Amino acid sequence: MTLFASNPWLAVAVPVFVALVVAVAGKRLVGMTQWFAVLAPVTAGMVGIAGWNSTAGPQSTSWLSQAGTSIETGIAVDGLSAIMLIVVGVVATMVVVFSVGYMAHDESRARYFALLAIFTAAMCLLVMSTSLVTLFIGWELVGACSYLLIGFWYRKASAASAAMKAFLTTRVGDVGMLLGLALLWKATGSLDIAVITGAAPGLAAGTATLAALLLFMGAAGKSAQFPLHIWLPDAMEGPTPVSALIHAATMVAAGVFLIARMWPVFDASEAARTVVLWIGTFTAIFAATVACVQTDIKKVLAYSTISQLGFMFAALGAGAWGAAMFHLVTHAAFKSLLFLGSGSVIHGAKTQDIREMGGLARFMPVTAATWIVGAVALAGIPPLSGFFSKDAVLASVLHASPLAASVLFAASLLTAFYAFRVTSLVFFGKGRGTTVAHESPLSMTAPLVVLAVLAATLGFMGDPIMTALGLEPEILSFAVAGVSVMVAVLGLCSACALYVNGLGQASRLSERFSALHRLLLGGWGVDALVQRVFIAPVIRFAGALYVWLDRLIIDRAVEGVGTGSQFIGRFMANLQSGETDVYASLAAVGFIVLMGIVLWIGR
Amino acid sequence: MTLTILAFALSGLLMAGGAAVVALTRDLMRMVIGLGTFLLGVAGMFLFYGQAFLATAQVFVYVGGVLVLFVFAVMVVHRSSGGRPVLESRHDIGAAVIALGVSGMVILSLQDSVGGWLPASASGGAAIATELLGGHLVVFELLGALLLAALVAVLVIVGAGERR
Amino acid sequence: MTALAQLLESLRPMLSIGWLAAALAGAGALAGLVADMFDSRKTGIALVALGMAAATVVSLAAALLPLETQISGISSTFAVVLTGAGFAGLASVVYFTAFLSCASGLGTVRENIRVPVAALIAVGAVAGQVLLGADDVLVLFVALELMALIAYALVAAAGTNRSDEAAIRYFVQGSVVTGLAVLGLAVLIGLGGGVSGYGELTAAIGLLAPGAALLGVVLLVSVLAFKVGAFPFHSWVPDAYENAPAGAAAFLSSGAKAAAIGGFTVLFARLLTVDPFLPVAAAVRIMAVASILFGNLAALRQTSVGRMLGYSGIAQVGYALIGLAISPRDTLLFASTYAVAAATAFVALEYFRLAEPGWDGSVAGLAGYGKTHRIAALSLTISLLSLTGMPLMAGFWGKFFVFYAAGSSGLLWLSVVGLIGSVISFGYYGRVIRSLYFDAASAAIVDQDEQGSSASLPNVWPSALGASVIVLTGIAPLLWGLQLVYALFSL
Amino acid sequence: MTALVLCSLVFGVGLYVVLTRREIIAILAGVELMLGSANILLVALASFAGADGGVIGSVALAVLVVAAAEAAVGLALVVSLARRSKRSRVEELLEVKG
Amino acid sequence: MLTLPALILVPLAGSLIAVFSARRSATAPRVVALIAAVAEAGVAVAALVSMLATSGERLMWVSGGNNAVATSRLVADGLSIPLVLLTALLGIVAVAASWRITDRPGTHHALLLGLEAAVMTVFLAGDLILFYVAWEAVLIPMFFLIGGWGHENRRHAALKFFIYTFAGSVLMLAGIIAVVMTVRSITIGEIGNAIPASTQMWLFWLLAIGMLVKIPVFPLHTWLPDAHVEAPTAGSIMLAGVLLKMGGYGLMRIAIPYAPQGFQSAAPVMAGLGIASIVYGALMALAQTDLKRLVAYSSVAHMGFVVLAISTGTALGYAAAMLGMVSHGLVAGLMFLLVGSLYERTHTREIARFGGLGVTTPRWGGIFVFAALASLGLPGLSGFPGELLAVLEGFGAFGWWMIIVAFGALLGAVYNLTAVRRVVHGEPSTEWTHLSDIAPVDLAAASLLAIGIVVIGVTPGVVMRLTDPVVTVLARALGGGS
Repeated sequence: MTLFASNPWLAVAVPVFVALVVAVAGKRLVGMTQWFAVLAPVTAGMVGIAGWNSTAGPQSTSWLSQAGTSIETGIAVDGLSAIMLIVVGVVATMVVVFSVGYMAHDESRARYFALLAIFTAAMCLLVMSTSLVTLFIGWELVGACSYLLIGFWYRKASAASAAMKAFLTTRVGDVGMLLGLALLWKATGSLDIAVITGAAPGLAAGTATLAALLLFMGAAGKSAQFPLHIWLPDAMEGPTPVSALIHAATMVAAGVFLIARMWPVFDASEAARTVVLWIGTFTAIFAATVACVQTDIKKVLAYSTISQLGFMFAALGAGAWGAAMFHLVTHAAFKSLLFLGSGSVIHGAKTQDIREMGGLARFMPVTAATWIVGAVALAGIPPLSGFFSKDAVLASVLHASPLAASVLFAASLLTAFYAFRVTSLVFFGKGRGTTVAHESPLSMTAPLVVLAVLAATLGFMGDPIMTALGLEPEILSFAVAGVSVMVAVLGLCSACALYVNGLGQASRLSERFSALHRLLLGGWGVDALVQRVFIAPVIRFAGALYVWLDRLIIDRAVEGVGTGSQFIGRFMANLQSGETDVYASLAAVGFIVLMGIVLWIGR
Repeated sequence: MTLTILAFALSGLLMAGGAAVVALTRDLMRMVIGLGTFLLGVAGMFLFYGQAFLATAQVFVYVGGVLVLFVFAVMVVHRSSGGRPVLESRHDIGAAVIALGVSGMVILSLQDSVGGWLPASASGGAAIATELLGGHLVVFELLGALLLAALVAVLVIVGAGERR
Repeated sequence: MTALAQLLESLRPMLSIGWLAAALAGAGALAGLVADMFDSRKTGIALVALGMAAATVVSLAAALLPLETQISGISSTFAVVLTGAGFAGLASVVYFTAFLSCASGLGTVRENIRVPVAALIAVGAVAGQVLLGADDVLVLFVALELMALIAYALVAAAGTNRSDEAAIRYFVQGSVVTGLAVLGLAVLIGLGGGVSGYGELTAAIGLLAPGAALLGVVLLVSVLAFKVGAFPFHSWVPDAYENAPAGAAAFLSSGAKAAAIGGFTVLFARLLTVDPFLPVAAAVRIMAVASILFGNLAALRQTSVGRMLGYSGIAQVGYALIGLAISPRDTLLFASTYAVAAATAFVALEYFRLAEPGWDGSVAGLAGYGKTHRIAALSLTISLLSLTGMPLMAGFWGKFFVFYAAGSSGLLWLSVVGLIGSVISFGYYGRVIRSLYFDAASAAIVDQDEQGSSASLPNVWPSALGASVIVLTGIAPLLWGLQLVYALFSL
Repeated sequence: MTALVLCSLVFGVGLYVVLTRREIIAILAGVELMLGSANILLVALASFAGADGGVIGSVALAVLVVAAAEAAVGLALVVSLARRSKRSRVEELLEVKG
Repeated sequence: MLTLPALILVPLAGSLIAVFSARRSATAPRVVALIAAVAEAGVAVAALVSMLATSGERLMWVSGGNNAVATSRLVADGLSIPLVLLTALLGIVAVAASWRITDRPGTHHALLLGLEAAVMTVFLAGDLILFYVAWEAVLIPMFFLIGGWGHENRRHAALKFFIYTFAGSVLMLAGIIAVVMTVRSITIGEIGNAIPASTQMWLFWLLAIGMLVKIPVFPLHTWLPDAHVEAPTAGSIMLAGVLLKMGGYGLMRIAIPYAPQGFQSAAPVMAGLGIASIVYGALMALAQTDLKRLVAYSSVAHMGFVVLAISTGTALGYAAAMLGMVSHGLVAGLMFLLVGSLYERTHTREIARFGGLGVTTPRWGGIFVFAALASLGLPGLSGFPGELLAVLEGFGAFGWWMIIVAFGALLGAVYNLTAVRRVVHGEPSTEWTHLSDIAPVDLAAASLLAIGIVVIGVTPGVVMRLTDPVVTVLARALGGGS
């Protein structure tokens, strides 16, 4: 343990090493190396556990320096990063183990496991860094791993496009983050997080707000907040364990982590927090509505993740970053559980469309049991973990803005509704699918069980987490809890009532409100709007610019100089007419002109 | 005095008249005769300015040499055409302007530098020889080379022109 | 190195006689003519070339071992021709170009007049040595006329309808200019009181009415401008270069022109130093700009290589005119680098003419020669790059020093014009290189090459020699500093 | 003054002949006019300036010789042209241009 | 310090031997060239080592000893050594990329090595004359490489390349003349008489214009796509990898030190050009249907960052420019290597005709993805540190204009990933089902570059330690501490 406590860099180095070994070993040794790959997240988790109460100072080194100005890189483990490390370590371990079964038949397993290991390394770098530069490096690297993993089955055009969309959308946020870095660099002369947070209270109000908003832009991109959420549903093209790890538990939560990490900057700006609160709140309700009508099991989970992240941002906006982190942790547990569960379902049922499933509980008892644990936790029903963390979030938001809180209650209702809509459709009722499903192997079910236990119990970890973060423990607010439970149960019951007997009632409903249904199904048209307003015009603009400006004006001008001088040259050469008298007169004329010039100059 | 003026006038007349014939006649042989007249006028002018040696040389070299060359050339060139060839000119304003321009520029530039009549200073062949073999020996040598080169040049020109 | 230096030191007294080079050249020419009488034409040309080679070496030695730091006359009694170090340097270049020209074998000239043509070139080189150092108006005039007569004959030596035509037109234009020259002599020597040396003339024309003095000077400037082929006295240049036999054009375009530039330079350095003549310098600058623009632009669309080189020669003269009134040394240096490059280019063309009888003289016709005639093509390429003024070639130094001199005199804009001209010039030089190397040869040429490979090929080494001189003198200053350049052309 | 005007004008006439005559031999005659008149101008100007006759004489002689040699070469060119291609007029010389 | 002349002489000697070895056998030149290139890299490393040994300031070599009046001198300091190493590395890669050339291999490799020697001379030149000579000398072999071994439209492209860049550099020569005649010394950095501020205003642009053409910035860039597309692979690698760097190097070495005040007033314009290049290059790359042309335009965008970094005039800005140049050398070299290797096997560069190459040629596809990620400035790879510093410093100097830059960086991701999606991803096109994967030689060369990309990306400090002393001096001369 002391090894990990005093050498936190192992959390980065070991996964990189693992990745190299797996990559080099390639196809030949996949059987062995895929178990070896577990080493990567385990190390990360160990470092997190070791660093929980560690007093070891940051380890930093100059990344680059010039003429006395230096940009430092460094890593350190404190409470916040320890929590993140443990989350990453545990979920990643489960995912790797799950993947051994899930990816058993894929040819490119080596690439898959290597990328998972690199992702682990990058994520550890992100959460441990003491410098915004290191953080940004990790930030981008996880994005790149996400890109490569979403596009893992790149033969599918949809996967390739989704990967690109994910990367580019988060990059839009990164534009803001990069500018935020630049602004902080200009304002504080450093990119060291400790320095910046130390200087944050002294920043000019405008600077603080701008910096906070720019950082939030980055966070919103990574954490799929409206309107930068559009990539996350598409990201489900990747292998399901990847969705569980990256697009539910860790990477997408990095935005929350970033704001928590840079809290003093946000603390310095009321305006920025308000923006965060409302963006989060809106995202929560918006995504929840969309999740209610999706038919792809993973899409439901994706919108659910967006919605839950909205909860966290709302908490951040309300000033309760501890609550946000708490919800992050519990969400990581139950959402990765749900994703892995869906993976197991997909593995067993060979389809992702919930309309084609049904009654799977009979064939897949373990999966079904664990899934229900996860769904209950998601719905926020006590005593499972989701209840406690959501309660903390709601309480804090209520404190900051009752209006936002009431929206969040509505979102809670929808959460419970869609969670059990899926549960009912998939596991209960009559089977609608053509194939006979089967339970998954042990390597897949074991992680489900572990995560289910965590999802059930993590709610009681609220106090230790708060302590580790250096915050006051939350006190359960009974009023809020009561309402929240009522809402959750309402959602649960209505979903069961509506869907337990199949889709019949629901489809009648959706036909009746078909316009609304289509709108929701299309995610309120945000995706199409972005496509039409931003992407297509840029590409058309680029094409037009190339044809009109680059080829027709600039290059034509360049070539025109050439042809123009040739034309003049032709004209001049034509003066050479071949007439003897003209030639002779040129000599005399030359003399006269020369004399004229001389006399004119010498006036 | 009047005699000198007369000599000057006569020479000048010969020059001007010869030049006019060269410029205006439509007959090739008459043009050659006009040229001869002009050259004689030049020789007269040399005499007038006291360069007797040059006058002699002018008569020998030009009237005796170059003029004969001209006649030969006319005969060779127009051997086939038979009869007296007709000369044509393309008289135009442009050429006249250019020619007048040059003359005018010379006259205008030099009008301040000359004036009145001149003290004629005679100089014979000896003075020229002294100068050419003295300070301007290089010129003399170059003139020798020039004549040789002219000879070779004519050889080359004519040799190149021979039909193969 | 020291042994060589000692040898040269012991030769000093002989080198001190500026005649030696001219005498050797003249002797070679005469010996060649004598040999020609006995119908041994190869020997004749070899003798002439030998004379040129000897003259080159002697002049070079005289340049590297300047007897006096000051301008030295041809002898103590007749101070009418300058043979000081810089002039000896340029003279050696003139002889060298004449040597290259003769050494090319003059295979495009009809056999019966081959030796006379070579002899004419030799005499032209001698005239060039006198011309480039002429310190006397009369000497300048006679040397110019000698050069002119030779030039007419060289153009006509090709013996084609086109060459006759070019020669006649050249002759008529030249005759008008000779008229102007005589007028100039009349004004300067006549009104100047019968003195012809620049030194005395400077004093004498100071006393003249300004109009008269300017008239005389401008007449002389016009004459020299015609000889060097500057705009607007340029009309003869493309015709002559295109239609003269390439081997003869090699001298015509290089040595003859460099000598005229030298004479022009001396005129400016020695005669036009007084204040009233500043407008003349300005006028020459205008002429320089006009030449650069006209020459470069008109060359762009030429299809014949020779004609293109003719127009480019007009532009090159423009560069020389930039330096003319500013820095004699740099102008002489430029003239030398230009001369070597031009001679090399034409000698290479002479080679192509002989090696590829089917070549029509066009740029496009050169296609593929880069593969079939590697050495000549490479030499031509190097000479064209040098003419462009690319570094690593001698031409760069020539242009650089001229432009630097212009810049130092506050005439940076003039340098910029020259530099832009250089850029345009690659538009046509580059086209030739492109043809040589990048264009596929037509099938007919390839066939010819296979057939003709056994036949005796013409001399390729003169062009290779010229190219190596270009490259060596282009690189040497980088390795051993620029003193070498200064040493050769210090005045 | 008279000499100046006379010589200049004759020079101009020579130039005019060169520029307007179509027959090449006539053009050569025009050249002779120019050279001769310029030579006289030289002598005339020299005597105005009181120059040494020897120098002027040698200059004039040089001009004379040059002019003669030039005439010879010019006539040779004309003859050669006529013999080869039966051309003797400038408008027949329009092949080389551009 | 004979390492410096050796840096120039080794490739020159190799070049001569390569020409003559072609008579022996067709494969001899490439072996000679490879040996020479590797030896050159060895000498470059030796120079690096001896420079570090001499406390990292600079190495100098003067021809003809120190007593000569006018000599050429070679100087290697922190600004040149990284580029020298880059050149040596890309020299090896270029030889590898032209490994299978059958058309006049002797001449080709000789030109390649000659080019390397000329570029080395540019980076090592200690006096203005030598600098200019080498600067122009680079054009000659490049002209022949493009014209002699290029693709369909090479004849036009070669001339255009030559004349365009020549036009820029002659103006630079005019500037150099103006400098020398004022400061009365040709030794770079030796400023005897200060140049008057009013002169500096135009002098800076005169000096800079040639370099800006070389870099190239919008709107002086149109020679680049043509030259790149038509050049043979080795030519493209050297062109993008090394030749463009001469521009940035020249700005830092010549234009700015000689005309600091002129630079200060010109900096906003230059930054504007840089920013415009970033966005414009990216947009143009996005619009391309030809893979090589896409990479060519991406060079415009990348070099835009370098111009932006330089125009901040700060130490970190200079460092960013150096990092950017080294990185772009590696990345563009890799990109062109890959595109060339692909073209060699498919004889097309049409993006639309590819697709799914990740399936048919997995190694090639993997490296291409890697190169694309490096090109879009992914942290951990070499492009990132330079771009980050450029934005950081640019924000300090030019404020919110960096929004455009940041979006330019985003566009960089767009075109790179679009290329990946259309070329590597997707269902394999039936046309290329039997396509062989990347050749071992190319793979080795690519790995070399990839290692460099990762090393620079992870520890950019190694480059900056080299540049530190000289950049400190240069930045102080501009009055900027950081």
